[in-house]
Amino acid sequence: MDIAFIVAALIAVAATVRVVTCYNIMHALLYLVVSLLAVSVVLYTYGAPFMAVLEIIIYAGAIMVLIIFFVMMLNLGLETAEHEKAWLRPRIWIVPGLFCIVLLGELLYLILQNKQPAAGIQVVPPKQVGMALFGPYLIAVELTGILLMAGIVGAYHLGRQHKKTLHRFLENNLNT
Amino acid sequence: MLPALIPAIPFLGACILMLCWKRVSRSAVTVIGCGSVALSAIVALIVAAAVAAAGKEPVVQHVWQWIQVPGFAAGIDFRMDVLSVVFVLVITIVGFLIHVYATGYMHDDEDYGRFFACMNLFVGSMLVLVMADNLLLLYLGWEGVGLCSYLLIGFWYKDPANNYAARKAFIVTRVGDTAMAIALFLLFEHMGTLNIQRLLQEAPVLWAKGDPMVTLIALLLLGGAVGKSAQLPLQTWLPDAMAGPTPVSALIHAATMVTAGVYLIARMHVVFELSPAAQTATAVIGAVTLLMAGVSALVQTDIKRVLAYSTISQIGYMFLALGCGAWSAAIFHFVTHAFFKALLFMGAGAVIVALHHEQDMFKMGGLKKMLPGVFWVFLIGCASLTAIPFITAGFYSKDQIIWLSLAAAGGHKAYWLAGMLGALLTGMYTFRMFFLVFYGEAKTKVHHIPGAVMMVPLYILAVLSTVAGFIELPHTLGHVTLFSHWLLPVLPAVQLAVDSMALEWISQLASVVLALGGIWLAYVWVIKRPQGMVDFLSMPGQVWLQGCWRRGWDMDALYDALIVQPFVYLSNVNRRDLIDKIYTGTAQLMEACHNLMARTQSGILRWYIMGVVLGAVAILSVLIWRLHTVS
Amino acid sequence: MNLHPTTAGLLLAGILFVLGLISVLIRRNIIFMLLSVEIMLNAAGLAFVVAASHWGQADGQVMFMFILAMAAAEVSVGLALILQLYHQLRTLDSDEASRMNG
Amino acid sequence: MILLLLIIIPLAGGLLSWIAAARNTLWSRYIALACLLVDLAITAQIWATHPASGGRWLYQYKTDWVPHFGISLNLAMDGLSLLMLILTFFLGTLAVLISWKEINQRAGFFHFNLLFVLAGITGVFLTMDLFLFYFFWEMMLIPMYFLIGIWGHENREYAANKFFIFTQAGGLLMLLAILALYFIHGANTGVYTYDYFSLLNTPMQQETARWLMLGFLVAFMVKLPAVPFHTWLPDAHTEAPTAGSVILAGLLLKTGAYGILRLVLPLFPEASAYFAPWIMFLGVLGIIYGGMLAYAQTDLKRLIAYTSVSHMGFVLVGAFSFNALAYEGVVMQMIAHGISTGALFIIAGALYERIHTRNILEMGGLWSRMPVMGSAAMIFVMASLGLPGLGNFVAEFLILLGSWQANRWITVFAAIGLVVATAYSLRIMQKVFFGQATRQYALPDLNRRELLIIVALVMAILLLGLHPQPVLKTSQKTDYVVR
Repeated sequence: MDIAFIVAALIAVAATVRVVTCYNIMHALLYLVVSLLAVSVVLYTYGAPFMAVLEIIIYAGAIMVLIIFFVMMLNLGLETAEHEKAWLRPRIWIVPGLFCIVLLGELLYLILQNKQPAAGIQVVPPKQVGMALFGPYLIAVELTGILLMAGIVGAYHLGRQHKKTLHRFLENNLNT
Repeated sequence: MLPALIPAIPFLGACILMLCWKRVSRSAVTVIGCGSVALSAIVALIVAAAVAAAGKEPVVQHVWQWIQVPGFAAGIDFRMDVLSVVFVLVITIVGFLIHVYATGYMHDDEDYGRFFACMNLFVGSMLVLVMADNLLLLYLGWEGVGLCSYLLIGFWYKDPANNYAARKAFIVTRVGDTAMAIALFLLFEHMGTLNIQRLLQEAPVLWAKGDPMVTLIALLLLGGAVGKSAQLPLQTWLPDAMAGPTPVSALIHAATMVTAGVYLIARMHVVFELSPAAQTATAVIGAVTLLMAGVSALVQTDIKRVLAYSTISQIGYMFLALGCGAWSAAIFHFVTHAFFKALLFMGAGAVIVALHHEQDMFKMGGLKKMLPGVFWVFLIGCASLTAIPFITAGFYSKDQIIWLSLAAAGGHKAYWLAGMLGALLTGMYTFRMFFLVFYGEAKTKVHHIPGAVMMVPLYILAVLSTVAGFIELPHTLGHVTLFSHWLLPVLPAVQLAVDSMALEWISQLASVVLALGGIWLAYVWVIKRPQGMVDFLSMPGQVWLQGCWRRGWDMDALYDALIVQPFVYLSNVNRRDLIDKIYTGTAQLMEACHNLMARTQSGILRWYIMGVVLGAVAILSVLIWRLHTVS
Repeated sequence: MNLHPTTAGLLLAGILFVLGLISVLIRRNIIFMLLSVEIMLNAAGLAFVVAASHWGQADGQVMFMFILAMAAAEVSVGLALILQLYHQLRTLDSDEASRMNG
Repeated sequence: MILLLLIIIPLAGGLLSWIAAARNTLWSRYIALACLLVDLAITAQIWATHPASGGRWLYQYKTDWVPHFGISLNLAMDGLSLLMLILTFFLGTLAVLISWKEINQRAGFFHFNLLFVLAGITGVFLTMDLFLFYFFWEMMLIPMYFLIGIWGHENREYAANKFFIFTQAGGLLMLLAILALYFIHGANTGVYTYDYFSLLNTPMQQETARWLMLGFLVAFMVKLPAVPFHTWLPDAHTEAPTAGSVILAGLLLKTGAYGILRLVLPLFPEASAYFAPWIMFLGVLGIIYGGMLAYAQTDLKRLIAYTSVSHMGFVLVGAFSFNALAYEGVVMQMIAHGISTGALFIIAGALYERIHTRNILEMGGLWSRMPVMGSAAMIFVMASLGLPGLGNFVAEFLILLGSWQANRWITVFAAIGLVVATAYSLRIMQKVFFGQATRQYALPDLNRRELLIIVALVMAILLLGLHPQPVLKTSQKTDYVVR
């Protein structure tokens, strides 16, 4: 058991717990970035350096920055944090939390049941990943491209500010 | 061709009147209504003469084939034999007189034409009944009579009480009809035919005396007869049937309807002879009915109800005679009864009209001077009903029954005693009514003296009530047997178990004494010392008992509680149809399920995720559980 | 602590996943819910990579890349939707957006 | 060919009258009337001239339709079909006449539906191919749904849906049974066909036969209707327009009875015999239960509807008596009930037109205002309680006479049902026509058109009661299943 893994894992879990419990959205986002960075270390220890880099660039970099910009654009400040505080009552989170703990317990139990022979960590070089991507997974890659395209178009379409304030579906609904 | 004409003419009259009585004048209605029955009576006389001339050979006529399917056939077949001739003559002649009387009685009614249409239909149906050659056609007449009674009892349809009475008459007799229908099924099952002559010929071949099957059939036929003839236990409809106009009552009581049961039993006498049990049942029913109805008649206040109960009582005599095997005696009593009961009813009708539709006897009185004509004919009728010796027809017929109820093979002392007691009761109630109506002080003013058209039929019937008895005289008084001799081809002579002239004298004497005693009692009761009677009758237990008797032994209440109320209750409870609840319930259950499921679609995202989590937990739980059980 | 590396990695993935799940469940703020989904996606990706290293195959990492791409697309569309929602309802409370109930 | 014509005439007439209604609704009525009269004339002609001593089948017509699946256009007419067809066209004609003034909205579409229902019924009575039978069975369902749902009274949609769901559910069971029979016959004999005559003696296990028989039976019992499948009927009858009620009571119910006689009994004689006591029990239950329900109703049309349940109980009792007498009675009952109940519905409709209520508690004393209608009602009420001399008596008597040989207690209770019939029938007269008039109406008695209809019905019921021989003779040629 690699010490780096243990440290990174602990940081990841701790940071994630903070994400879950934090009222202020900016803080939560920063904790999430920390968590993602920690996960990228974990990935590195599991012999996937390319993935670790991607994690940092795309997740911690692009996606998180997008969300932060978004939050800043909506100008969600202390008020939201107050809301969050008001919403997070034990009454709300205890039961779902319990169920999730049960789920976690079951997951862990199942994982620990695994009596696979020890094989250790095997490094999978990026080249092999690239070969796989543009070999057997070519169609999936193409589809992912289309997915991203759809994401862009969708984001553009949905994010556009209409002069009409209502979407046409919602408009009907409100009138009735 | 002729026999078919007898019922066909009244039917034709009924059809014509029904279709166009609104368009023809009153006199035309009178001519058609009375004329059809008169014509029918004439044809009946001709056919009777033909039967007599042919040595009492029956005249049979096949009009058309009614139903013919493999294994079963019934035609519109008429048969005039000696028994039918008696009935047909009484029905047409008495019916004609009643029709004539009704032209006076109903003169001011707005539905004059409808009345005669129904009356003609009534006579026609009854004629079909007594002339039918097979039981199915008889059944047609049987039910037709029921229909007409319904139409006529409820003739004044605007009063709901009349409709209830009419409905009751129809339904109660229908109960008896159902028994009779089942008897028909049984007869058909065993003999493969419903032709009366073949049934009568084959029954003794098929069944030994006392066979349970023949007893069952006889009892079921008796059930039908009991319903139509208003005998125990289905007698309750008849007193209520007084709701109809008085000529209708006369027709129902004298000529048609109630005598149908007597006819049926007489007609099917072979079956009854094969079953001593059924004969005993008939006699017992007759005896009990005649007493119970006599007692009830004693305490009535409505003049027509007295007569109604007296009819039940007299028919009880006929049943008693039938039960004793004294077939011709029963028919003889039917004939004389038809005359004097028609007379009494129409006399009562005359009184009622004279007093402006007042039927309560206690509001009458002193009519002797006002209505002398009615007084005399009524007296003759009462005398005949009470069986005053020698001069009345009722004496000869009733005495014969009382004597034969002791002397005949099927007779018994108890029957004789019942007959005797009945004679006493008859005297009492008849003359109680007579005294109440014609003596004492006048309580209601006479406003209308009945005209000739109403009185002439009364005179004719008065004569008939007197002389009709001479066609059959007992051994002790000349021994004339014209009537029973006439019926001999159809109805066997009575088997005498006791043949003692002395005993017969004693019996006659006793009955005469009892009848006169009854009159005397009535005299004391009504005229001599009314106050003493009032005191006696107002004693505590008496009041209740009288009420009970007046209500016909509370049989109505009994049936109401036992049958009518539960039926009405059940059907009202089930008005919305419980079975439908199963289907609508299923539909509602489905809708409830739908609502329940729709509730989970709350639109709140976290609920949906919660569902996913629960699903995951469940799946993993199953997985772990299986892991453990497998390994 | 004598865990096998694969087991350890999967454990970590599981914990992160459930934490994300808890967050989705208890948060009403829709941006937080989006974040939580990201955590869960990330955890799933981690599990793929662990599996890839366990078998020495590239497929797991390929899957991680697809998840990344999908997460990117999802976030962009999701944020646009949130934006619309915020404009329509003037709130970020997901419970408010319950008009599509059954 | 003439058989095909019988079906095509109303079909074409229905389309034509729909089209004509766009120009003039009167044309549409005349076209519908003419079509039905032509059909009536054809069938009457056949009845009048059919040889007394011929074979069973008067006409047959067969041509391939989908030979690949063994489906053919197979029509045949025997005495039973002939009588049913005459009834169909007779009542159909009256239904058009009765709607002359009642239906003013979308009259063209109304006549289209009416004629299509009649065409479907005609098809059911004529077809000798089970696939085609099912086809016509469904074909009469949908126009009827529209008749109730569009031109009915207040609660019409509920009634129409209920009617549709009940009969459709029954019909689907029948479809299953038909398909099963088709495949069993195919598997056992190698010939895949829907032909009635070929299927008659399908070899199969008794167990299977019983299930299939029940499949058919349920469909017909729903249509008949027998307790406990009767609950659609009061709603449908009550809410339907007068013509719809007449068609429902007079004809649609008869298809159920016809199906039992034509399909259930001949196809599965042993299975039918096996279940016969139970089905007769249901029949007698219907007689008494329906009668009691009828007694309790206050809605005139609903009351009459429940009397149908009661009367159709006799059909069920008779059909499962396996007795020639009872079969004759059943055929008579089908015809007599069609006429008498149809007439009662017509009278109820005429009353509704005049006083705008169906509640008998609000009526009373109508005899003095409408003596002719009262007399007519009296006749049909008497018919309904089984008065001798009217058609229903002959029917019920023959049924009971026949069923007596099969099962005595059932017959006794059925006979007791006649007493119940008396109670509810007289209640109609009493509440509607007798008693004191509660309100002052200006009520016209029957007009000429109504009088024509009523007189025709009265003549029919009287003839059936007094001279039923022609009907009985025609029906005798059908070979029923007798044990």
